[in-house]
Formats: sequence, C-alpha cells, structure tokens
Amino acid sequence: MKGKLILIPGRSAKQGVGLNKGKLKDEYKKVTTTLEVSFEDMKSLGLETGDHVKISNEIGETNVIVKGLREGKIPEGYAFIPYGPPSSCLFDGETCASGMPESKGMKIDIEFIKKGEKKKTTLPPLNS
Amino acid sequence: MKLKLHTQPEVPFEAESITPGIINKLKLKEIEKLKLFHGNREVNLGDFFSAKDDKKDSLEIEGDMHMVKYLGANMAEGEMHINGDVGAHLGSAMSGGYIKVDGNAGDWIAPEMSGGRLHITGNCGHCVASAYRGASNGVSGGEIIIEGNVKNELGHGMSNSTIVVGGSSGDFTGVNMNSGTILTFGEMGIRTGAGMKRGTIICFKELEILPTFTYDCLYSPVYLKLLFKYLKENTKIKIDKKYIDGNFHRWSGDSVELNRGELLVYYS
Amino acid sequence: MELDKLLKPRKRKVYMKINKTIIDDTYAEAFSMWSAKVIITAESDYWAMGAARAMTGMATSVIGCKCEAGIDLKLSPNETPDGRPGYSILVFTIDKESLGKRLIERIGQCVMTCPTTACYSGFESEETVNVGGALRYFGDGYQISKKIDGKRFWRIPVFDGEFLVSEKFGVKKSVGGGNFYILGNNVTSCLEACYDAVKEMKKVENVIMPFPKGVVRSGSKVGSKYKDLVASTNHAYCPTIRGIVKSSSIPSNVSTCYEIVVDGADEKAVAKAMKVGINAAAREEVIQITAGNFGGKLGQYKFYLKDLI
Amino acid sequence: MNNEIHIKNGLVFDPTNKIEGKICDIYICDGKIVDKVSSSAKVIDAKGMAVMPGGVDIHCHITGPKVNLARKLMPEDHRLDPHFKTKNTQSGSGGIVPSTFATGYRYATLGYTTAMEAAVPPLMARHALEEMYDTPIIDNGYYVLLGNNLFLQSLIAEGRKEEFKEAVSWWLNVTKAYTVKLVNPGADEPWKGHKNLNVKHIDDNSKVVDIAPRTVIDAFINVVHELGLPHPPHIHCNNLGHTGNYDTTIETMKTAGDRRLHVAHIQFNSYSGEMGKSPQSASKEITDYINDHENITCDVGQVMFGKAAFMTADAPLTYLLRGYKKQKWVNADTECESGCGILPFDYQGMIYTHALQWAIGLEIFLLSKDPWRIVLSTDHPNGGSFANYPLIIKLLMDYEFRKEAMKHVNQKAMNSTILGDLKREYTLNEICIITRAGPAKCLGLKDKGHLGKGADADITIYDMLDDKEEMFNAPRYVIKAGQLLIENHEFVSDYTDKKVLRVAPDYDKDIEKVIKPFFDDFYSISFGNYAINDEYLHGTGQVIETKKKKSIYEN
Amino acid sequence: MSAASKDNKIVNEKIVENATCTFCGCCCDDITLTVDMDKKVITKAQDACILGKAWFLNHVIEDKPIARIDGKEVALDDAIDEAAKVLMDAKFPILYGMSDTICEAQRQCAPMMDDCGGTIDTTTSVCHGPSGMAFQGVGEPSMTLGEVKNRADFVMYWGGNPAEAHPRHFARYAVTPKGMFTPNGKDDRTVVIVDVRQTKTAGVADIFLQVKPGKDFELLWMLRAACKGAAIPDNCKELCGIEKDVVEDLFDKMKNCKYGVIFFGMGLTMSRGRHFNSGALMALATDLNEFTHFVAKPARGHGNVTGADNVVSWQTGYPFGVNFSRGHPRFNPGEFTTVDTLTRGEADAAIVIASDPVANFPKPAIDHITSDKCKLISIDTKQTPTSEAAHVSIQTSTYGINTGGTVYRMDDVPISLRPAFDSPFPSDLEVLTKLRKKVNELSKKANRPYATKKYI
Repeated sequence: MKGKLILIPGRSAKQGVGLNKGKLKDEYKKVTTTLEVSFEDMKSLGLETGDHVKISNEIGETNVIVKGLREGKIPEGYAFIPYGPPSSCLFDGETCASGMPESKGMKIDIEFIKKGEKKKTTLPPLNS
Repeated sequence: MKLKLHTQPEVPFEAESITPGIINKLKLKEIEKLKLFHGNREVNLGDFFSAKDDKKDSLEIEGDMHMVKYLGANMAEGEMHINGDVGAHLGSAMSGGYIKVDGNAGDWIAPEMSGGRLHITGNCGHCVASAYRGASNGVSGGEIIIEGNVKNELGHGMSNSTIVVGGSSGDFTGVNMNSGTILTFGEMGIRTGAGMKRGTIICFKELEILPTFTYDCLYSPVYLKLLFKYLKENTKIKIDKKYIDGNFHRWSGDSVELNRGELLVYYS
Repeated sequence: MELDKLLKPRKRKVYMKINKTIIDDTYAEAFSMWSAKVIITAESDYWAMGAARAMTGMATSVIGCKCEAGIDLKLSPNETPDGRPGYSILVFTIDKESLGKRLIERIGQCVMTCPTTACYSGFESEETVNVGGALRYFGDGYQISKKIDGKRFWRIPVFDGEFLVSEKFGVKKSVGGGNFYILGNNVTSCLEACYDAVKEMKKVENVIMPFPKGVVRSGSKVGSKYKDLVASTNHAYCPTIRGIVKSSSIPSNVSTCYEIVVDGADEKAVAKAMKVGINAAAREEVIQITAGNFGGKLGQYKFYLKDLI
Repeated sequence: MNNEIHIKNGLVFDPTNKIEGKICDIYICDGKIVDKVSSSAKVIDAKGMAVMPGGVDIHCHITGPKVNLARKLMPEDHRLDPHFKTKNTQSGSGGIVPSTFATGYRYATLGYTTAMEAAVPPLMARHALEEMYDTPIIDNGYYVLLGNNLFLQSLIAEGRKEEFKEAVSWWLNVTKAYTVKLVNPGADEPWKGHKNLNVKHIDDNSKVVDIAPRTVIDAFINVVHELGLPHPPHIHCNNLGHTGNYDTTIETMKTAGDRRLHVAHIQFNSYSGEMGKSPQSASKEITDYINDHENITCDVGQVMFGKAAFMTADAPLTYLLRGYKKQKWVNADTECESGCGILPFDYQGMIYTHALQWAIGLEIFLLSKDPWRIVLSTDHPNGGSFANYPLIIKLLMDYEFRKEAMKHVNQKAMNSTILGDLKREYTLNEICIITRAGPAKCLGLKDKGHLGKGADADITIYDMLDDKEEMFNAPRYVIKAGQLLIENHEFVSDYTDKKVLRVAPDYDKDIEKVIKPFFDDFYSISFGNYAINDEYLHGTGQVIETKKKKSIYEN
Repeated sequence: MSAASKDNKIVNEKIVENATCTFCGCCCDDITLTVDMDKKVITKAQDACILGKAWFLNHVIEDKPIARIDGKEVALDDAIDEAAKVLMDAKFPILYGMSDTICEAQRQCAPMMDDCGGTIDTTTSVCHGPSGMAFQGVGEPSMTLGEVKNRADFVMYWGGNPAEAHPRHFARYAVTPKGMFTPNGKDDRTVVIVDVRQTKTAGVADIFLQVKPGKDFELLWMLRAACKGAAIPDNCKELCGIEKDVVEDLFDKMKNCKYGVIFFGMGLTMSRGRHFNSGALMALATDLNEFTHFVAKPARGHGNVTGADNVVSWQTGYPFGVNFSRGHPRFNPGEFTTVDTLTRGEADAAIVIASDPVANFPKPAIDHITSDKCKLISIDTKQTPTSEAAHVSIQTSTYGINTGGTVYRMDDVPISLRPAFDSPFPSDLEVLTKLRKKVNELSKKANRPYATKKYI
C-alpha cells in the first residue's frame, strides 16, 4: 500500500477558522493533517477515509489522515492538503530566484501506516 | 596578484572591488586595506583574504567563495582566474576581460554584462545572464560558457550575447529574449523561449515546445557549423561530429510577441 | 641586308637569362587597387564552384567590367569557416566604395542565388565594406543577424534554408596590374609557356589572374587617338604592325606575345606570383620575357624583373 | 534650541513684496518671518548669495495610489539611481518616481519646500495622506479628482445645482483636499463602459458620453467660484496630447468666462495640426488667450528629454501611447470616480514630436507676458522629473544656451517652431516668480512664496553662480518652517513635522442623506468608512481660508 | 466613532458599526459587532463570513506576559532594548511579516531596517510576491472591487478558491451583487472558474474549466496568442486538459464582454513557473484591451498584506525583499527574500512581525531560523510556534479588534479600522515606534560610514 502522488496544498475555510482559534489548538491541527485524495487513487492505493498514512519526499516526511473525494473533484494522481506545519515539512527552500518556495505540485510518496479509528463509509461525502 | 580566502564570511560578502583592474594596480599593503562589505559592515580585504604578488598580470583567487558576491563586477579588462565556488552576481555589468571559474557559481551570474568572456566549469544557479526584475533587457553582449548545469531563467531578456551550457538548463530558458544565442547540450526545462522576440535557442535533447511556436522545417543551418567550429576552437566544450553535420527542427516563435525567434532542436 | 636591318632589334641592355629566355631589365608597373576576399562554401564542391565561377564571370578588367575578380584558391573543408568545401575569391576595384557595390551585386546575384552556398569575408581588416548588411533587406524582415566572435552574420531565408553572409567584408589596399609579357616565335609554344606559368601562379595565395585562363592577348595602353576611349591596344607589342609602329617592342625573331596580368592582395603576393610565373614560363622556345610599364606615370608599384629572379 | 535665525548680506528676491534683488536682512523666529530677532539668533552670512522663498510646485505627482503603482512598476529605474542614507536622513530610491523619503529630500535639495500632488481619487485619499506623512520636509496638499465622479455628474445632468454645490463641498471636506481636479472630464464612461473609447470633443454628445465635457467643466468652475476656494479648478483638458487640441484648450478656457481657472500642464494642450497627423505648435494661440485673460493661470508641463513616466487619470491616453512600443502598462479604474493609466516613457530629442513638445513648452514660457500666471512645472513625472527644474531655469535664462540645445534635437521640429526667434531671457526675479511667488499666489497661499512679515519661514539660499543650472541645483542653505535643514549643501537635520494644506468649505450635513443611497448601491466600501478622520493629518493639517476672487491679483 | 451603547438593559454592551474584518484580503467593512465590554469579547459579528466570525468571536484577552526574553517575562522596555541591540549587532538582520498589522505600524519597519542595515521582507514574498514581480515586468490593468460590482459582465477566477479563502468575495464584490450596469446581479454575469481541482468555488461557475495541473501557463499563452490572431491549436486538450472548442468559446466570451475581470490566486504564483504564470495572466488581460475593457487582479490573502506592499513600496521603491546593508534600498527576490536568506543560512538575526514562519516555512528555512546562528525576535498578537521559539518575544494587541489604523483591501483601497475593545497588550504601532526610535539612537552612536556613489 504505497504509491506516488502530486501534492497541491492550499487554503481552506476550515483551516482559516482553525487558525483564528489558535495554531496550538487541536482544531487547527486536525484540519492541517487531512489529506484529500481522489476516490480512484484511494481505491488503487487500497485506502479508506480515516486511514493514517505517511507522506514524504526528499525534504521531509509527515503523518496525516486521508479523506476520499468524489470523482472529478480532484484529478487522479493528485492530493490536496490545507496549509499548515505538516505541509511545510515537505517544502523545499528553493525559490527559483523568486522568494516563493514551490509549494504546489510537489511529488510525494504515500504509505499506509494504520487503519482509521472511526468506521467510515467507503463512499466519500457529497460535499467535501 | 593572488588572493586567497582565509576566513569564511558568516553573512553575504560583497566584493565588487575584486577585479584585476583594481587589484593589480595596487601595492600589497593597499590591497589589504581595500574596503569590502561583510553584511552591513565595512571590512578590509585583508580581514578575509591574504594577498600575494605572483608577478602575473592576471588575478588569481582561491577559496570557497559561495558567500562572496559581485566578484569581477564592472570589470572592463584583464584576466581573473578563480579556483573555488563563487556567489551571486559574478561579473555583474562586466564590459570586457575574461573570468574563469573552476568551480560552481550562484544565482544572477553576469547580469547586465555587455562584453568580455566568462567561463565556468561547474554549475550555476538561477537567472544566469538574466535581466533584473522589471527590466526588459539583460545582458547586451559578451560570451558565457558554462560546462555544468544551470537552473531557471537562463538569459531572461538577453540581447546579442552567446551562452553555451554544457549540461542542462532549467525552466524558461531564454524567456523574453531579445536576441542572441543560447545553446544547451543537456536537457531543457519547460517553456523554453516563452515570450521571445528574436534570438536563437538550440537544444540537443527532446524538448517540450509551447503551443505558440510554429513548426517550420528540418534543415541544417550553416550558421551552426560556424558557431560550433568557433566553440570548438575557443572553448573546451566537446562537440560531437553528429551535431555539426546534423539536422535541426526549426520552430518560430513566440507568436505572442514579435515571432522572430527560433528554436533549433537537434534531430537524431 | 636591308631586310636584316629592318628586322634588327633595337638595342637593349640584356644581361639576364633563364633557360635561354632573355629576361628584360625592366619593370612591371602596377597600381593601387582595393580588394576583398570572398570565401564561398557550399554543400559540395560542385555548387561552390558554380557560385565561384558565376561570381568571377566577366570580371577581367576594371576598364570594362568595373572590377577584376577571380578564384584565388580552392579550399578544403577544414580550411573554410563552416567546414564545407569552398573557394576563395578575390575582387579588385579602383576605390573602396565601388568595391562594396560590386560585392553586393555579385554576391547577391551569383552566390545568394546558388543552392546551399554561404559567403564569408576572407580578410581581417580594419577597413570594411557593408555587404551582408545591405543584402539582408532581401530577407524582407525575416532576416536574422548573429554575432560570432565579434563578427556579425546575416541569415537570409531562401528556398533551401538560409543564405549566410558576413555583414562586413574586410577590404585592403592592394595591387592591381602586375604583369609580364611572354614573347615567342609561335603561338603554340608561347601558349604552352603561358599555361605552365598560370598553373604555377594559381598556387600562390592571394593573387588572381583575371583574364581568361589567366592570359591576355589584347594588352592595352592608356588612351587612344579616339577622344572617347580611355584605352586602346598596346600597339608596341602587336607583331602584325611591328613594321609601321615606331619603337615597337617586338624583337624581330618574335611573332607572338602574351601578357599575364596578376592582381594581388599585396606587393609580396604579386611579386611571388610573378616570380613563379616567369620561372615556369622561361624555356628555350620563349625568346624573351618582359613587362609592361608606362614610364612610372600610372602606378606607384614597380616590380623589377631582375629583382624577382 | 535656538529658534531664531538672522540671514544677513544676502541678495533678497521677494517679488510679492516688490523686492527684486536687494541686500537686506531676513529675520526668523518660531517658523515665521519677523521684523527682528534677539542677538542670540543664529546668523547666516549670505554674502554673494541669493535669498529666495522656498519653491512651490503647483503640479506634480508624488504621492498617492497611482504614484505608488508606478513606483512598484519600475524597480529597474530605481536600481540605477539609489538615494543614500546619511546620518540625518533616510535612504530611498531615486529615478523617475522616487520613493517618498527621496522625493522629500530631493525637492529640498532643489530649494523647494511645498509641492502639490495633482490628482488623487477620493476613495484613495487616505493613501495619499499616508504617503505625504512619509514625504519629509515639503508641505503638501492635493487636488481631488471629481470631474468623472458619477454621482456628481448625475447631479449636474439633473440640474440639481444646490445639491451639487453641497456635495462638492462635502467631498472636499471628507477627503481633506485642496481643490477640485478635472481630468479629461466625461472620458471615464466611454473608457470603462464602452470598450475603451474616449471623448472626442468638449461638446461631445455621442451615445457613449452621458454628459458633455463642457457642461461638467462649467459646473465645477462655477461651484469652486461660489465656494471661494483659494485655488480654482485644476483642469487637465480633453484631448490632451492629441494633435489639434489647442482648440479644445481655448474652448475650455472660454467656458470659464471671467471666473478663475487653472489649466494644468498646458504644453500638452497646445498642439495645432490635423487630428491623427504630426502636431504643430500652437503656443502663440494659447499664450495670446492667456495674456489677455487675467482669470486664467496655468503651469507649463515642460517636456525634458530622458526618462519620464506617464501617470494620469486620463486612462485612454496612456493606452493610446502604449500602442507604440507595447511596453508595460498599468490601468487602474476607481469605482464611480476615476480611471488611471501608467506608462514608463522616454523623451528623445531626435524624435519629431518629443522635440516639438520641448520647444512648445519653452515657447509658452517665453511668449507669456505675465510671469505671475505661468508656473514652472514638468508635470512630474509625465514630462520628466522635477530634477530637471534647474536645467529648465537655465534654458529660460540663457538664450545662447537655448540656441545650442536646439542644435542637438530634431531639426524638422525646430524649423516648425519660432523658438529660435525668441530672444527673451528670464531674469532671476522672474524665475523667482514662476517657481515661488507665482505658484503661491495661484494657490492662494498667503504665507508662502514671499518673505514678508508673517510668512512661513521657508527659505532657500543659493550661491550666485553664472551657470544657473548649477546654481539652482544645490542651494547652500534650506530653511523649512524656521528650521535649518541644509547647511553648506548637507542635511543637518531631518524634518518630518510637515503640513498638509487643505480647504474646508462649509456644507450642509444633510447632503450626506442624498449621497448615502448612491454609496450603498454602487460603492464597495461603507459610507460610514468613506470620510477621512482627522488622524490622517497627524495634527498637521492647515486649512486655507476660502474667499471669492476673480483673479490672483485680488487679495 | 459610531460606536454607541444601544441597549439600556445591558450597560456594558457596545455596538460597533461598519467594523472591518481583517482576516482575509476582502477587508469587509460592513460588519456590525456586538461587544460585551465586561468580558472583553465580541459576542456577535453580524454579516461576517465563517472566517470573519472565527476572527472576531474567538478573540479573547489571554493572560500571557507582554514581553519575554528566552521565555522569561521581562518589562516591555527591556525587551525592546534587547531587540534593538540584537538588530544593531547583527550583520545581516532580516525583518519579516507585517501583513497582519496596520500601515502605521508597518511604516516604522523600513526606516528601522534602514538604520540597522538589514533586510525587510513581507509575507508577500510567499504569497503574491511572484505577482508583484510579474507586475514589474508586464504591468497590470486593474480596478477597485466596486468596478467589478458595477460593471463586470465577465468574471473569472483562476487558480484561486475564494469560496474558502475569501468567502464574501462573491456576494459582496464580484458575482451576486447588483451594480450600476449589472442590475440583475449574477444573471448579468458570466462566471468562469479555472482550477486544477473542483473546489467549492467551482460550484458558483457558469463554466468550470479543470486545467491540467501545471498547465495554466500553456492555456494562458494560447489565449494570448489568440488575441494576436492565432488559432487555438488542435492538440489543446493534450496541452492543457481542456477541449479546443471550449477554449475557443471562452476566448469568444472574453473578447465580447463589456467589462471583463480575472481574479487570480496562488494556484498560479505557487506552482512551477511562479511569476511567469501571473505575468502571463496580466499580459492576457492587457492584450484583451484591444477588444474590450479588461482587468485583472490578484486575490490577495491576509488582512493587510496589500498595505505592507504599499508601505514598503513608497518608502523604498520596491514592494518586498528589500536590503539596506549598503546604505540604500536594493531589491532582488531570491537574494533578499526571507525564505532564501534563511535557507542559505545567511541571516544572523530575524525580527518577525505578526507572522509565523516557524509553522509555514519550508523545512530548511525553519531549521535555520530556530538555530543558534539566528537570533529571533517575534512581535505577534498570539502565541505561535514562532513566538515560542523566539529569543525576544513581544505580545501585542490585535488590529481591527483592539486597535485602529489603516488597512488596504486587496484592491489597494485604504480603510480605517474601528476597534471593538481595548487590550492590556501594547499595540504593534507602539512597540515598533519605540523599537525604531531605539534602533535609530543606536545607529547614530554606531556611526557607520554611508556610501555616496553608486558602486555596482
């Protein structure tokens, strides 16, 4: 249960809300450790929503929880994660003379660690 | 003269006064008193470099100078041989002379160069011979030879000069180029020649070409033979005979701009 | 006796001989010209030759052709700038300005038109004329300029790719009208001598013999009895009118005379060419070798034959 | 600290008080000019020097949103001209659009102590005020862009004159502005709403224009006259920069009748010739009209060769100019209020039009008979940097130099002008008028531009030099509000306690009820957050009194 | 101040009208806050979005020390003295952040770094910094948001997710509001979303274009070429993931609208190509002006990041990444930007204002900023990983809630804040003014030589 994905971190409303409550609080931590993956990839990787996985690249690695997305929401082979400390672990400091680290579209390895605690339906929710 | 770095700078070090034109006219004592910048502090050259008069006309520098910027800035004449890595802005605004680096170089090599020759045996960073932000013109002359790899934005907005890269070059090679020639023997990144007005980019490996370039033909440009011969005679770069007699696909672009540039892609 | 008297050569001081050929103690008078060296290359010798021939066609004498041109040397691929077979050509004119014009005309009409060719300046010189810089307009805006080693070239799109031409051609003050005359008593042997002379002279770099196969039989002098003509036949060397010409230069035992004219990039080249030419031509059948001059009025260069051999 | 200064032995130029180069003493106390100071006053010996009031720039673009956009746009230009830090001053970037600190210091090093920002959209006025506070030394004020304000235009169109007057007054108050600025009135709607069109004529009543420019101009001239603002409407005429536009300019001036009007950078509006073809000079026609009409004042907007940057609320103009070289270009629409275009530019002496513009500006200076009503400006940075002022002074004061300069520019342009025949040379006194006394009068600033008792002690002292460019390039002393800032060409202290000049005409509070519904519907910020708090003046605001006048000669 | 106690029953309730939410770049200034002045909390934030509510309602006065040095509580002035000393002693200090504070406070920063010969950089450099660089290269046709509301009949979002990052952007400015020439709101507009994933935003779209990840530039470039008269290539789908006829139709709509606008987000600036991506978009908007009125605007993030851009620009001439070590401002992204100076291990001191690089930066940069080589100073309203790692840490009051001042909306419109209740913590302005003064004093003492002529 290993694979390769391309990670696109971004903002989400939940992450913004969590940020206001405090970065050292649980809510923020929870939001920023949720990795959204297309349903097709979930299937081929043999993952279910709620599973713990390790994502890594040559810069670093971090553990997150996966969540499946309905067809078409995200292209196959790609994954989304809200900005936060876990996504930072994977950013390279290389900015290509722009000051901006390339923080979208980095190649990552994904590896299953353990099953999620809560039982979730294998079908992802209608609205992510 | 010969300089040797004896103390590694802690923060970026700016040494625009280290050029043969300045150093070789001075006495040893004066050289050691030359003012340079270590971060925001003015320091004496002697605090970081030891100088020796080797009675040569050229300037030799030795040491790991990856933190040292602006070596050979404004250089107009003379020769400079550097043994070791150098930092950003090497040969900034140089108008003549020759710099050879046995080692790697940082970002922003030879910005605003208008003449002279630069030869780097190792790799270089981003924005080699590139226009500073906001400017539409980068280098306006001279020759740059890099035996290793370079990163993005090679020759951004360049005019007239010739750049040869022995290894690979990154994304946006020759972006917004005004004229001149870029030759990369290795792989090229994506979006080569985006927004180029005039100029030539020559590539020897497979290349992803932007949709705004139009295919012209397969031919053997005589001018390349001339260029290759010149390079062979004047640089150490080895050029395979198959390239010299080879055929090239020609693409014209970039159609969002003047559309007078060309990509020549080797056809094996 | 009377006939003998009539045939008696005029007194000359003769003290040089090569292979029994008398070398006149005189000098060839040559004048200053401007020259350019044009290197033509092409895919193969066939096409390079084609362009070279066309370019040097009808360029025998400035008097009637506005320039004198000829193939200097055949170049092997490793001698040309682009590694292809080629020819070097020399073009001579009286002044610099017209040299530029001739090059533009001839390169534009004879080289650019010829398949696969490219055309480069052969002289390194401070003085240049703009050629590619004018021909580029044929590119109608699609031409591309390139600078290699500080020299600018123009790439003009044509039907088989690009015509590559140097922007500026180096030009030099050089020497035109170097010459010597081969005098013999029959056409066949005299021509044989000419042939051998030209063959050797062609090996000399930086010279051309602009006349057909290097030989001219209608040598000229300056001026004419007819007001509008600037030149006319050099009657002193025409054997058929020896009798009626006062001070004819033709000795009595000579019935044929040929002139070999040589233009060279510099004095040295001309001298060298004349030397090898005279040496090759001298033989028993050639009675005398002399040279044309106008008493030093026309040109600033004098090539004394005695100095050459 | 001693707050008294005594300047002695200087050759004083104070045209307002009819002192035209006389050696006399100037006394300063507490930032004002006084009759007498104590013996402990600091003495400046100005022997061999000219003492003048601090310069007043009536029209420049140095603060505000568009200026800052232009600043951001041109890092390559800043790079070439760094402004270095000194012990007493901050560093900055120079170039055609200098950073705020550099702007203040550089104005001071030319002897200027007041500069008026010529165009700020009301919505962005806070920005301009913030920047002004970061622009050291010089006093500022700004003209607020109301000419294309949709709400005000609708009041004009509906003939609601009283409400219009109250609304204009309200706008001036809530934005802390100095006067009304009109830029290409009527052109915003065609530009924004009709696929980048422009107004063609002052009486344009084509479908794309809601209201003819003349109607707008007339309404504003009238309301400013009624309110008695110290400075009349500051107008950037329609068709600016177009061949044959002098007609429009004269029609605009005629619209004023005998009411006051200031025509900005009039050089750009003085072209004859056929529309769409090469321009010709109409300096004679323009100056003739101005010479005969005391109610008109203008600044020249002299073009100087070298770098420039167009930054104007006249967006269609910059787009048109962009078409030539396709260089980088900024457009900035402000909701309901204004448009804006920014374009880096380069004036070249060898180009016919540029050389002609240069000549027309000089002709206007030389043909105008009354220096009090013509002000030196380059419309910085549109016609060139304010750093060119000393050179312009030299061109005006030195006929031979002018003739020499004419040789190095496009001759076709020179031959089509009469510049070569104009032998007039400005005197130092006249220079003092067009750079200080005159603009202060045009602005209605009673405390500036002169050295009489009670005036602000803004004083510059220049070495008397034959080369007038050199002379005006580096004053030996600059005193601002009584504080010595530059001594022997060097900054001896920093001065940030500057003034923001503004007007505050009375208005009926009820007008807010009329304006608010429009706001709620069409603005993107709340009505309650529109008016600018006094905090933005940093306690430095100075309200200039309002009084109806027919010309600058009335007191 | 329109704040007034409205309800007589609860004396200590305060209503603040037209308050501005500074959480995202929308800076909505129409929020009505209900404040319980006893408990010092905001109980209601009417009209605020989910993020705004979180911003206002979660704000509590924490019982935390104002100033700490190495974790120990100290007096504010001592912390400021120490911070000033650290900055003056450093050879390559860097100031970073500033997006979550008012302009008045931001204005203190550049002169301070000028005095100590450091570098100033804002969060722009890791947000729309590439757009700023693109702006310098190609310019930008732009507008205030009110123009979009009044005129735009074609609205496009590219590489952004306003539904989650700027929740009221649609309703207040760009999609649904009824404006002067758009009386029917959304019905008068064509809304197009271009993104690599089908975000919440996509649901609003009339047309959703799912572009192949990393192929935005190619699509923009094709559209630019179309502006110059080229045809959309047949292999369009292969190039960018969208069918040829869809792109043709899109181009047609862009060309024929009356007032078109494109908002773009970090999908462009943070992905491969960075400034060229946003540059391509700005250039496209410029090109489209040949046909109609067309504008573009980056949808900027944090509350006052636009203000930071403006302030640094007017003070130094450059928007971010400005270095003063040679006595005048120098700008070069990649050389003087924070991520780079930290990644390369160059900065020997860092002062972070209202930002949290320790949580957000790439790993190599975090490693350096938290190391011994770099003395860290933090000025923030909340405890963050950065404030916890800092040598000197100062906690300040929150702008827009506790203190007033000016912020700039994403479209450069300045807005004055209306604070709800005061805070025991000093304001950023107060702290930074003191620090600037202190640094200025020290720099005058240090008497470093200053250059007088251009050297490079």
